[in-house]
Amino acid sequence: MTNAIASWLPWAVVLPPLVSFLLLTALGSKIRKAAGWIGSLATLISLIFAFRALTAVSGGATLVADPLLLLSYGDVEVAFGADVSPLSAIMLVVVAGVSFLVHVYSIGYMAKDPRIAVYFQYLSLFTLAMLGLVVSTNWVELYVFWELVGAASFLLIGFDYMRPAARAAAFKAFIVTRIGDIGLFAAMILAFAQTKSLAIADTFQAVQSGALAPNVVTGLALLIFLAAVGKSGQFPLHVWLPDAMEGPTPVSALIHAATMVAAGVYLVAFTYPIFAQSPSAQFVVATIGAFTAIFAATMALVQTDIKRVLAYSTVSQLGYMMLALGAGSVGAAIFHLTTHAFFKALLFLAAGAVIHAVGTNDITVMGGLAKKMPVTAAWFVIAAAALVGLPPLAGFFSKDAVLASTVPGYPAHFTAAVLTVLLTAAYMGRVLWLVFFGEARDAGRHAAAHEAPLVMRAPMHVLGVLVLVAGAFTAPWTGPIGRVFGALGEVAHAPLWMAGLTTALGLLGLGFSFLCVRGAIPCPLGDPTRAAYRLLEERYYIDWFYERAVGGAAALFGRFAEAVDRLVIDGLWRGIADALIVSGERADAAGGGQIQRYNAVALFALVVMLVVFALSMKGV
Amino acid sequence: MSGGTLAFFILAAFGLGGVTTMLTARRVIHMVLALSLSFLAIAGLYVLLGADFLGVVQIIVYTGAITILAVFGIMLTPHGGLETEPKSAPRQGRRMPLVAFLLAAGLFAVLFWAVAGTRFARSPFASDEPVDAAAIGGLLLSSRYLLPFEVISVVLLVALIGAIVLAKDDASDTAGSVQAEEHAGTSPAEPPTVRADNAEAHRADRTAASARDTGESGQHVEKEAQLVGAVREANRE
Amino acid sequence: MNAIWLPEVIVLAGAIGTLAFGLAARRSKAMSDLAMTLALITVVVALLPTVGLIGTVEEGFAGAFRIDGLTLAFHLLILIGTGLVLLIARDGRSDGVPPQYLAEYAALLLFAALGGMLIAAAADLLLLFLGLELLSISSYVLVGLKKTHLGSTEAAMKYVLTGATATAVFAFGMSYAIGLTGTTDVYQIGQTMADAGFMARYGRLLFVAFFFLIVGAFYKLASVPFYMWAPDVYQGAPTAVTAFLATVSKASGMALVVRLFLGSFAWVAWEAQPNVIKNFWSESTPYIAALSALSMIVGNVLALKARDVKRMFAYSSVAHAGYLIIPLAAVNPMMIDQIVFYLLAYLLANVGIFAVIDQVGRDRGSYDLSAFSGLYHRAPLVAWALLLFFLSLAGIPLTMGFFGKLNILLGAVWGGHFVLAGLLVVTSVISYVYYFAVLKQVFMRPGTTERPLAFSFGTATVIALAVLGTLLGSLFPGEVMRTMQQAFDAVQMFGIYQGRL
Amino acid sequence: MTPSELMQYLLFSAMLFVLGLFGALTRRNTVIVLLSIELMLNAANINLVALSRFLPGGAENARLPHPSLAGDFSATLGQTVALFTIAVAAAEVAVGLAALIAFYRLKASPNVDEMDSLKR
Repeated sequence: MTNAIASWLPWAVVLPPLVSFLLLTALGSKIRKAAGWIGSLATLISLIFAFRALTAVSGGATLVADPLLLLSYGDVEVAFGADVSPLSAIMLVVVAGVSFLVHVYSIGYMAKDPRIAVYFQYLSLFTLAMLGLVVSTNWVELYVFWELVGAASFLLIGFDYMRPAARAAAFKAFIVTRIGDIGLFAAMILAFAQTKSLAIADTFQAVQSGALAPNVVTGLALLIFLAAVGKSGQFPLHVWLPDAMEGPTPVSALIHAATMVAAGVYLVAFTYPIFAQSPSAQFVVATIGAFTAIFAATMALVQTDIKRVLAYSTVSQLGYMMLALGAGSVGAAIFHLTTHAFFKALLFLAAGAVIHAVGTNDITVMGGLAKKMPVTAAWFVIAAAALVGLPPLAGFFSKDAVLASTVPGYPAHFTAAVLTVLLTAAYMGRVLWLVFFGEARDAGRHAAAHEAPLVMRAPMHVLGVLVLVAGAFTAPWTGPIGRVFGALGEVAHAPLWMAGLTTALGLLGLGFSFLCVRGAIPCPLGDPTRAAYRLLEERYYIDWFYERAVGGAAALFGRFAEAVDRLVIDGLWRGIADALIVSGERADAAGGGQIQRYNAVALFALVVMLVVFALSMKGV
Repeated sequence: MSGGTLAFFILAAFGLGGVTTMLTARRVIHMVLALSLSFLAIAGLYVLLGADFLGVVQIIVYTGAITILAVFGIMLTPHGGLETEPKSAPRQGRRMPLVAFLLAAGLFAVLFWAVAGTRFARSPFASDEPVDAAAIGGLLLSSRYLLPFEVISVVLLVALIGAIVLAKDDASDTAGSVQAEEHAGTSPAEPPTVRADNAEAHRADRTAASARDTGESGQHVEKEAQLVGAVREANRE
Repeated sequence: MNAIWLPEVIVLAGAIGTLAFGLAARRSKAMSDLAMTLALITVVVALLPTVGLIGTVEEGFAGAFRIDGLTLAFHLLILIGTGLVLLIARDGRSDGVPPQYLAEYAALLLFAALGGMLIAAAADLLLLFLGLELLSISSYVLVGLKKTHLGSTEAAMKYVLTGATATAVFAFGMSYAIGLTGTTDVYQIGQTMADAGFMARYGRLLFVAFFFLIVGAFYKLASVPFYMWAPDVYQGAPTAVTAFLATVSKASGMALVVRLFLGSFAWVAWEAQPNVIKNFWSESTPYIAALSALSMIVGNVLALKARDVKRMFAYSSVAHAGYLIIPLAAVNPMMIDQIVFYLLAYLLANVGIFAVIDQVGRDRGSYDLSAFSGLYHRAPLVAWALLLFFLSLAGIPLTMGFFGKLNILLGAVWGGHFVLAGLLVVTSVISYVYYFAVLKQVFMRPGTTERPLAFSFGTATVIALAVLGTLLGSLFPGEVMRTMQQAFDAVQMFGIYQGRL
Repeated sequence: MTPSELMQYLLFSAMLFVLGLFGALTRRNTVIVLLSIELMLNAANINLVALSRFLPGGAENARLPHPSLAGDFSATLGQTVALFTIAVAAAEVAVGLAALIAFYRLKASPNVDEMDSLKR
């Protein structure tokens, strides 16, 4: 790899969406038709360069681009640079690839929306933010793009801002992920305070050389993980993700399949050198991951909204990735991230086509759609099989890689992960049987159903082919692209018994749900009146609890602001009086804006400072 | 007790007595007179400190110009016919005097702590000779203090313009014919011009600060003469 | 010797000239316009020698007047700010200011700017005081210029009474500082204090003097708890004057604090007890940090409740004063650059916003938040500009204001002030709420009218220039920062400690 | 002048300052408030004059690196600064009274506690 290409190639990946964003902003609504094509083209260019970068780093090298922006504050430098390592190269391809397909799909899906130009503008912004995040070299740069990802997803989830539900979901996502963002910010400050440098590489170096105390390293790792928990919807900050389904379906595909949620996994993988030095932090990551995997899968069992099922499934799969990271296998995590991006995006796009066709999200009113939409049904079945982990689809390889990575030191986690396979098969089977097979439950909707237009089908074909073949040539132990995964670190090869076990469990789950849906056997969760069902339906009451807590906090804050107001203008005044006079007499009702009070408060501050000084000062 | 110390205590007593009278008086005009007594006592202290020139300036500016200005200010802004005020402003709340007292007491306590706790050492350059006014003039003309001296003249110019702009009654320019006639004698543009010229001229005057202020209060007299007439009845009450 | 005093002389001459011209041309509207233009030309002409002086380190008037990086940076800030404010004032003359006072209006703005420039250039405590007074007295009058509006005259009265108290407090502190050290020279005061035994003997009184001086100066900065005049005065004053107070006046106050604190007090160290070395900086830091923290919290929280936009910006300016004070509390080598860069970002955004407030307020006859509803449909370009300004003020990433805050944040962390750094972040997030409340009106609320809002030439120019500056600072923050560091080497102000210059 | 005499002056001025402050915080008539503030400024002047008689050169061993500063360090300096303060004080009173007249024209009250029309 020559340096010449390295100096610009990373920027060539990142900048096209910026150009398209600026272009769409400048042209505005004048170019409704062309907006989708501009955005798609820009993303395609990014994708092509991303592939070029992937081949460039397949040997394990790293591309270091010239920084575009260099601020220096004395000795501290903030460089907006762009590095592409094997890890980030994979991520670039995944992000640009899925983003491109979603762009194309959206041209069809959003065709009738009057604000289509704005939609693509947001989409470009989002793609830009994700790509920028992946190539970041500096804590500030990372944080900026991290926030930008959050802001863009806020805009996209709330795209349909006339609907209260969309607004609420957008705000929920914003607030919840912000809790995580504070973690990243604190990590940045901690790293800067410890190393007096903002370059991420310097932090890694300090961590690896043992210059930082073990507690600091663990703190740093956990703060970063907090950010990842927020973004990747891990327990207990998973609540925003299902609600985010209020956004347009292609956005769900983009955010919940390939990119935003994967950002958390990527962040942990990217900062893995820090985690590697802290076994306790790794254990936390693995535990949260495993718990989230099984926990989210149970909630997916009873959802009736097709997108919500997929959303909980995403949370569950992200738990797998975190588990792999915690177990020390970056390669397995990123491998699963990649295959998951493909099959989950496909699931969403297919679900979008279904929703498009029948005009509802509710799986209980669908049924028998396989006849009406054979292509969509076929791809949905294949993607679901990949999600369950049936051979020889992509998910089979990656899931087994994740499971294999936990075998050495995490037996309990392994058990949970295996059980999750059964649950996954059960809820996916339920969706399959309810939506595509059996009788049509709503004749009117069924009659109107039709196959999606070509522009929406084409991305599904591409993703479908990837799901079919990706496992074969991206598995770390095979194929050219697989080698890049291999460069991320050793990926354990699943033994045969494990493959057999997961396949058997998957088939068992599918069969069980088939019988359930047909009513052949009594369903443990078939009865809405049972406590277990209620518990899952209400999502373990966690959302309810948060809403109470947040609502209470908001009310509290409102009262706080009011109290501060009273305190500062009138109250401070009375406070002075009360502090000085011990008397039951109430101060007179105050008119506003009294000059002499202004001066009294100011001089009170002077006196306080002087008295504190007089009391504390010795030897002057 | 030396004569100087005795004189100090007498003057200080007058100074503080004036302020205390101001703080306890009911009629606003009494307050002003009490304060002018304090200003006078302070002038005496200046003389006692060998600052004769400063003492003279103090008398001219404070007991002269500012007190008169204040009296005019009070006469021009009559309120309810009787220029008295209650112990404290009702809208401030009854606690204001107590709080202000405690603030003042706290501040004084700290200042006392700082002053009384300091072991002052007399500088070998110190002398008890009075300072010659010419020396002050010399210092003002020295290269270092020439600039501040120029700046203070600008400050006074701005104050002059500002006072005119704010105090001028624009309504009378266009309102009644009587007032219009009163103005007819001097073109509307003229008074400010004259003043600006005055200010320019004064800049040459090295002992100017005080003189300018007397000049200004004089302008106020002219300017607001008609208003004074209008409010005279109110003051008689 | 360069004519180092040329910018000041030009501004003074321009002010007097404007005044004289206005008096000669009273009653004629066209001529009154010319007075404003004359003032504007003065500012532009004064900018030339200021730029020409860049790189100069020189003293005049036997050390009372000092041109160095700090001076020139603040001169530029003040002149640019005044020029933009004059442009707003030129269009905003129907904003209640009687037309016959336009010349005085323009001249007083110039006089106030002159006061600020003198503060920036003064190395003499007496001159600092007089510069402060020139600025203050001009501002009092400017605030009260809408003579037929009760709010304006009341604001002027409030400003006078609080300002005069601040002056008295400042003068009292000054009397101790000058009396004890026997000199009016800022640096000389510091050197005298640094003499062996001096602090041990007079330390108490000097600390008292320091507190009095800081309080007097912080009144001008409108930091908590010396801010309470600001909401009333900002609300009552003509909008252009409000813009002036929020930007130029605050910048001048900052220049005063920096010169006074860093020039004389900060570096003094003494042996408090045998083998216990103390220094002024670390002893005074807790107080300054507390004032900064209070300003950030109180300013941002109170702004949440404001409905009047000018009042909201008064509280917002209080919060920004808090941000600006952080570098003074946090010791770090780049503190002056942080302050100047932040002031520039703040000035550009604020002047731009006030230009819009002025135009919208006059159009709708109200400064209530709702006056901004539907602005996007009435003037889309201006709405986008407004968005940029608000993002910059709020410190949203990749805007100039963000980089300014980042500078300050890094400085605070560098100096070990994690609490201040945290508060900076948290209170910035709170500020999103009220900034976005305005944006919500602009972009999302239907207005009562769809009539396009035409922006007059001056206002449009201000907005365009502010957008340009903010974009420059947002896109090339590194370049701007580097250029600033080279052109206005802040270290020059400490040249005295290696020989006089 | 002895140290105790100096202390007398300084304490007197401190007293004057706090009494002026008290007046400025409690008096209702704006004119009186302004005059109280004048009193505070007068206190500063007494400090200046008294200190400059006692410590005209500051600390005895002050270095004087700047030639022009070596010149006229005497009681003269204190009195000169006091003159400036007097001039500033006069300017402030003038503007303050003018502002009061402008305010009075609209509200017909000289009282500080009635300046409360600006909304909170």
